Amino acid sequence: MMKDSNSIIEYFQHITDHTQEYAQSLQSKGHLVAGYMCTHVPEEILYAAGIVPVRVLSSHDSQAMTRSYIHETYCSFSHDCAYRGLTYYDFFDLIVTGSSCIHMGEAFNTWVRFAGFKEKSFLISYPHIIHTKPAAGFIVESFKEFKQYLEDIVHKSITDEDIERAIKIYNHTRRLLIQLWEFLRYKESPITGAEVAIVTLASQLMEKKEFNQLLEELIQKLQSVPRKNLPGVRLMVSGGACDDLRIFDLMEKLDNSASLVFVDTCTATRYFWFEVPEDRTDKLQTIAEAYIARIPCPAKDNFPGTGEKKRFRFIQQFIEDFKPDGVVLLYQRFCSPQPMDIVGLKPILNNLGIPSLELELDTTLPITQFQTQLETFVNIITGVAS
Amino acid sequence: MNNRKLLAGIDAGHVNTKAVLMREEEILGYAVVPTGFNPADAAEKALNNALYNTGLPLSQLTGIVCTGIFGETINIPTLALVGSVPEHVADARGAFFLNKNSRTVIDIGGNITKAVHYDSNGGLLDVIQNDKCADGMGIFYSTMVKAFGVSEEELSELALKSTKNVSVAITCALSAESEAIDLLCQGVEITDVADAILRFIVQRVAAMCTTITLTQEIVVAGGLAKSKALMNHLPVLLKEDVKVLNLPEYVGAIGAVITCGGGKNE
Amino acid sequence: MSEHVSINLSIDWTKAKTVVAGVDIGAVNSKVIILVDGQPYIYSQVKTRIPEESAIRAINAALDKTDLTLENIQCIVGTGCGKKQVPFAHKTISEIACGAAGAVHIWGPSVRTVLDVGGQSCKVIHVTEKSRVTAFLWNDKCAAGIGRSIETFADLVNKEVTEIGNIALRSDKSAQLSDFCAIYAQSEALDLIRSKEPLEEVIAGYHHAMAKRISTLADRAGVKKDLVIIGGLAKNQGIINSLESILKISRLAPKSEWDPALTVALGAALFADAFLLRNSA
Amino acid sequence: MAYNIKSWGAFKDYQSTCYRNYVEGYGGLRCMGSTWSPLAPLKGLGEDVFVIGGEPHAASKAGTFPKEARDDIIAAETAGLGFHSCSYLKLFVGEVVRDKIGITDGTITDGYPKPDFMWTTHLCSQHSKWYQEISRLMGGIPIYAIDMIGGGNAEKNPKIVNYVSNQIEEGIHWMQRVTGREFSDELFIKAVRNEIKVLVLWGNICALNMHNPAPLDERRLIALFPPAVVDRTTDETVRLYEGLLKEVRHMVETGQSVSPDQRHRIVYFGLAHTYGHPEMSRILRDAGAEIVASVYTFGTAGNFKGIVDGKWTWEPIDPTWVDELDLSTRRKAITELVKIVLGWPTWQGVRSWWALESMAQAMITEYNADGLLLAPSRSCETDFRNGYVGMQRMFKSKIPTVEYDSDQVDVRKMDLPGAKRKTELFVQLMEAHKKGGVC
Repeated sequence: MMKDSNSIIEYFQHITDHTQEYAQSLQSKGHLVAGYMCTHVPEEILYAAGIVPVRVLSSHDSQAMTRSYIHETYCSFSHDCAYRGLTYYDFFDLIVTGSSCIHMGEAFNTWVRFAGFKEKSFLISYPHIIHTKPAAGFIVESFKEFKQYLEDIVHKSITDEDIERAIKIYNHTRRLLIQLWEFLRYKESPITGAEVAIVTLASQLMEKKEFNQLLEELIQKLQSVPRKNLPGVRLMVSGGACDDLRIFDLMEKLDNSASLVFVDTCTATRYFWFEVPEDRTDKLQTIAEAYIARIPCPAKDNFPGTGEKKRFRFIQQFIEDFKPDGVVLLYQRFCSPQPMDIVGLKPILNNLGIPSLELELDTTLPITQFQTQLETFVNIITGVAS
Repeated sequence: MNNRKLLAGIDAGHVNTKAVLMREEEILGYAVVPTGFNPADAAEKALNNALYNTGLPLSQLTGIVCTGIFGETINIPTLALVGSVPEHVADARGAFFLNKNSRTVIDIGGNITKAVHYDSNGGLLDVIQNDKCADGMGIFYSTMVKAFGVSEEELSELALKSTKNVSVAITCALSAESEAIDLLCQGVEITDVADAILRFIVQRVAAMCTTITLTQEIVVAGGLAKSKALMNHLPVLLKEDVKVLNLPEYVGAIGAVITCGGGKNE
Repeated sequence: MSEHVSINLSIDWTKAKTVVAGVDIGAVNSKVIILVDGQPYIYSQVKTRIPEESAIRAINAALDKTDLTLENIQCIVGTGCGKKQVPFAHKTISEIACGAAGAVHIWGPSVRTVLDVGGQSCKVIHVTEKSRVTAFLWNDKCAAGIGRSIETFADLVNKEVTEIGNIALRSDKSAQLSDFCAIYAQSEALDLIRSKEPLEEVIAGYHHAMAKRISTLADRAGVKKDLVIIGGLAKNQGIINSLESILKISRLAPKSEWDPALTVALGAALFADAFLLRNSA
Repeated sequence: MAYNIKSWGAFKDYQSTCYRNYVEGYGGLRCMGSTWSPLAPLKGLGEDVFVIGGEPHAASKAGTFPKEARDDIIAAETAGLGFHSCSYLKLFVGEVVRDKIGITDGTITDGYPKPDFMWTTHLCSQHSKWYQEISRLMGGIPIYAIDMIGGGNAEKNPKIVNYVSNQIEEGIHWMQRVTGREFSDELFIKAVRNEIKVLVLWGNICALNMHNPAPLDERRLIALFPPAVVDRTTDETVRLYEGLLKEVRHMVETGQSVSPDQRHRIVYFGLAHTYGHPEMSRILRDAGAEIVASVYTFGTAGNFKGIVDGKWTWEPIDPTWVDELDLSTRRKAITELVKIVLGWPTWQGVRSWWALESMAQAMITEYNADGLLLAPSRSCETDFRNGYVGMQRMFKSKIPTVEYDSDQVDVRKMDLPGAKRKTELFVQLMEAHKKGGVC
């Protein structure tokens, strides 16, 4: 039992800073550990097989070396994830992805071709266009293949009960995380957005039972902590993978005051803001449907119809619920789907009267440049001259 | 003695023009000047400086051999053009001449970086040249030297004193510079920023080198080879030993003369 | 030209109500302006090296010309990318706000768009007549360092940076260079030398390419009249002419008494003055 | 003596006619979309469905109106489509933003004709957004995108074939709904046979380049494949390619070539930048070096035997095989069509690095290459990127291999000086290799 909420958050922070150490400690406890990329991997199936999924995220370490494995003009997130494979992460028992965007596919290929994971990798054939009827059936078949592959690895069959147990644990994580984010809906909160972002990131790196236990404890403690005003302008973030916690921290430490209230990215809400129904019989079908129904990654958001984006509906809902004063649009330099979505998203934000600011993410962050832009953005929102 | 030819090798690069004077494989003198806008003028200036440094009169010069990116544009009417050598060939021959055990030379130039692989006679086998985004590593280094208001040696010395590992953006020299300035503006020590800059350059070079056969011994050419800090990082990233050549910036010019017989009589 | 100090000797600061300073630590140059009762008294410009050291050098360069001491300056506002490194600043304000304030002060309330083209970054700022910033666009990463690139390019062809913009004007024709990235353009320009293109055409081409890069940014943000251009490149006539012809809009001419490179520093000093008056009132 | 292709004029006319049909409409249906989709289903709605495909149109626009193309790209960037996105896309969207259309017959028309619907595919993340964005810009054009998932032997994977077929079946219903037209299986099946036939014929034409001298070079290949990418479903296209196959066969029999000086035979990976940059082809031509095989021109509109016994082969498919295909029902026709489209080498290589490597290996051997030239297009994220890195490692020690950046449509991104330098170097290395190793 930890003393207070701060020390629990510090523990989560420690894990995000020392991912490798943590993942190795799981292994030394006897777990099989699988690295996975992007949010299209059905972690429940891995977990049901007794394998702990750990998300592969950026290293934030300069890595021009990856230029000889992945082309220059691929996003820094894909370079960073590839770099992990080429350097420290050779201890993973398995690496998995579900065909996501081409950039991340390259990161995965780098692990497979150049980092020695050829014999311990699995690519889940996941549709690129998810909102069609045939896609649903296709995902189920792919999940079946994946399940079969895992059964061969662990030399036992994965039963429906195993999967149901995993679904329950994962749903619990999702509910707890939503509960945590919900604190930020109100003017007063016992926790800040930057802190919630830390916890959210840790959830993608940790063994879920351990995580759930700690997060429950945290939420319990937070309920008795006096709520503080979330100061200043309310900022929402929307964009691509952003696991650089410094940027969230920066937002809350501006000279003029601002609070982070919501993060719509695949490393935050897109990761968990949904549930898999627990009572249905066909487990794989249920997981597939749930994965299709949640907030889509821009790279897969191709709703048949009139070019409408499903993700925008979620964004509008979040804006209604969390009432941000401004939206910071974050995306990886060289990312293609994300900035192209912004072209369509901006008119929607303009109609809602919500100003937005675009920031380009790279392996490293130009902190002063970002700070200047954010501070000016906040001033524009508040209408202050300086 | 007088029947041995005195040849000048001129390597006209994007940034600097280098001249060497050689007689029967003996290097008598050398000089470097900025190429500027007129490579022919620069070549003449470099040649005159080299002659002046050695005290030899122009009249003793048999002719010039040219190489480098602007090599073909050089024409000094008063002097016979003995030969024109592609820069990769010149690099290979020059590096091999300076170190007979070498088989690979990594040449970090002002605008272009290349690695050249050659056989036991200095004959060209394979070349890799930098990706477009990695253009201008040498120019970037000079720009940062100027921006910090130090000398090239001092920048290297600063980097050697670095105690903290910070990084700049790695896509290109533009982003690297932008972030180096940003780091300084955050209050990061200049020694650490200098180290980040050098690591950036070395990473770009090392990344390029992974697609070519790096056969030992590996030698380094180009003015940047004189930076101690850079030479500290390079072997670590390449996971190979590397040696700095004598007169690293003159490798091309020397190689040009060697390719044309090195001033020996036929 | 790059390091200089200028002083208005007709002003007697000892009798003044307010003595304030704006310190703008840019990526390439650091500038200081001291205002006495709102009037420009002295300004200095030095090369930026380490921001903190440059701030001290810049203020000393100014102070050395007078009997003013740091203590006599009642309020100092730091700005520019190195604003947090000005050890003697009482307050820091963003270069965007300072640029807007300085521009409206110099050119008057009709200014709607301020294009700030500096050494490292390039910004398009929309302002109201009261110099309030309503929107801004910062350069994307690939468009960083245009000012510095022109300096580097000048170096490579052995020319002075002030000279190179005028050379660009001398040519009717300009070489076609990549307007996507300053390094691509530089590589291409260097290679044109190999094909013996006339110097003027290459330099004109380089300026045109950089102007095009800036204009795409400006177009994206939208340029409303009146337009002013500030920052180091505002004095490069080659860039300015190209920009005006691409954007199909003329900037307000620079005021003879104000160096457009000092606009941001002036804005900072104006904030310092306002701050002082507000606090003493 | 260089041979002049006789059917060239007819090819050019066909392409222009297709685009003119789209511009004029002639009372038919306009469809905008990707040439990467199977096109025959459109023709089930009638032979008066006029298609404009993204990449071929953008490429031909860039070739016909270089200056306009530049303005289009900048217009798209100003509209917010990032500097890093695909040049084809920006050119295409730029035209819509500027509301004018330029086609290969040299005309530019004000007012970009709105398509009645869009029929596209998910080639890459940008490609998919591209049509969404145009749909939005034009006020909400109905759009249907097919997920051509796969790569590496996908056409032999029943699960994938079934998935794509299901989507097309759904798509047919969708098209009927949004256009209000009846779908004719008879027209559809005819179009399927034509589409497959054209793809197989083009494969046969390309495969003739295995001969020495190769009858065609990259420049000619680029000029001759547009009908197959613009609209390959018509009887006219089949006639065109049958005629061309006959002509090229005759060239081989008589030992003729469009560029007979072929001292060095090059295998090329990239998006055909030499077409837009004659200075680069000149360096090669002066050295007697010709591109005789390229995955882009071969594999974007052509089918080959592909993976046989685990190894790729560029051997052509016998055209009579197409005549014997059982296309008696809608589902059968869809399935055959899906198999052929999934079998495109370009698809296979884009989605699978091992297929790409196997393809490169086969191309180098079967076309007897002296050098491998890799020129990824800077703005294209799909362009076999997964292969360039690996291929350098695989082949550099075997045959002269050089890589540089190109961009066929957006010259601002093309590394012209570097490309020239590296092309010269490439020629030097091939010369040295011929002499037995070194120079």
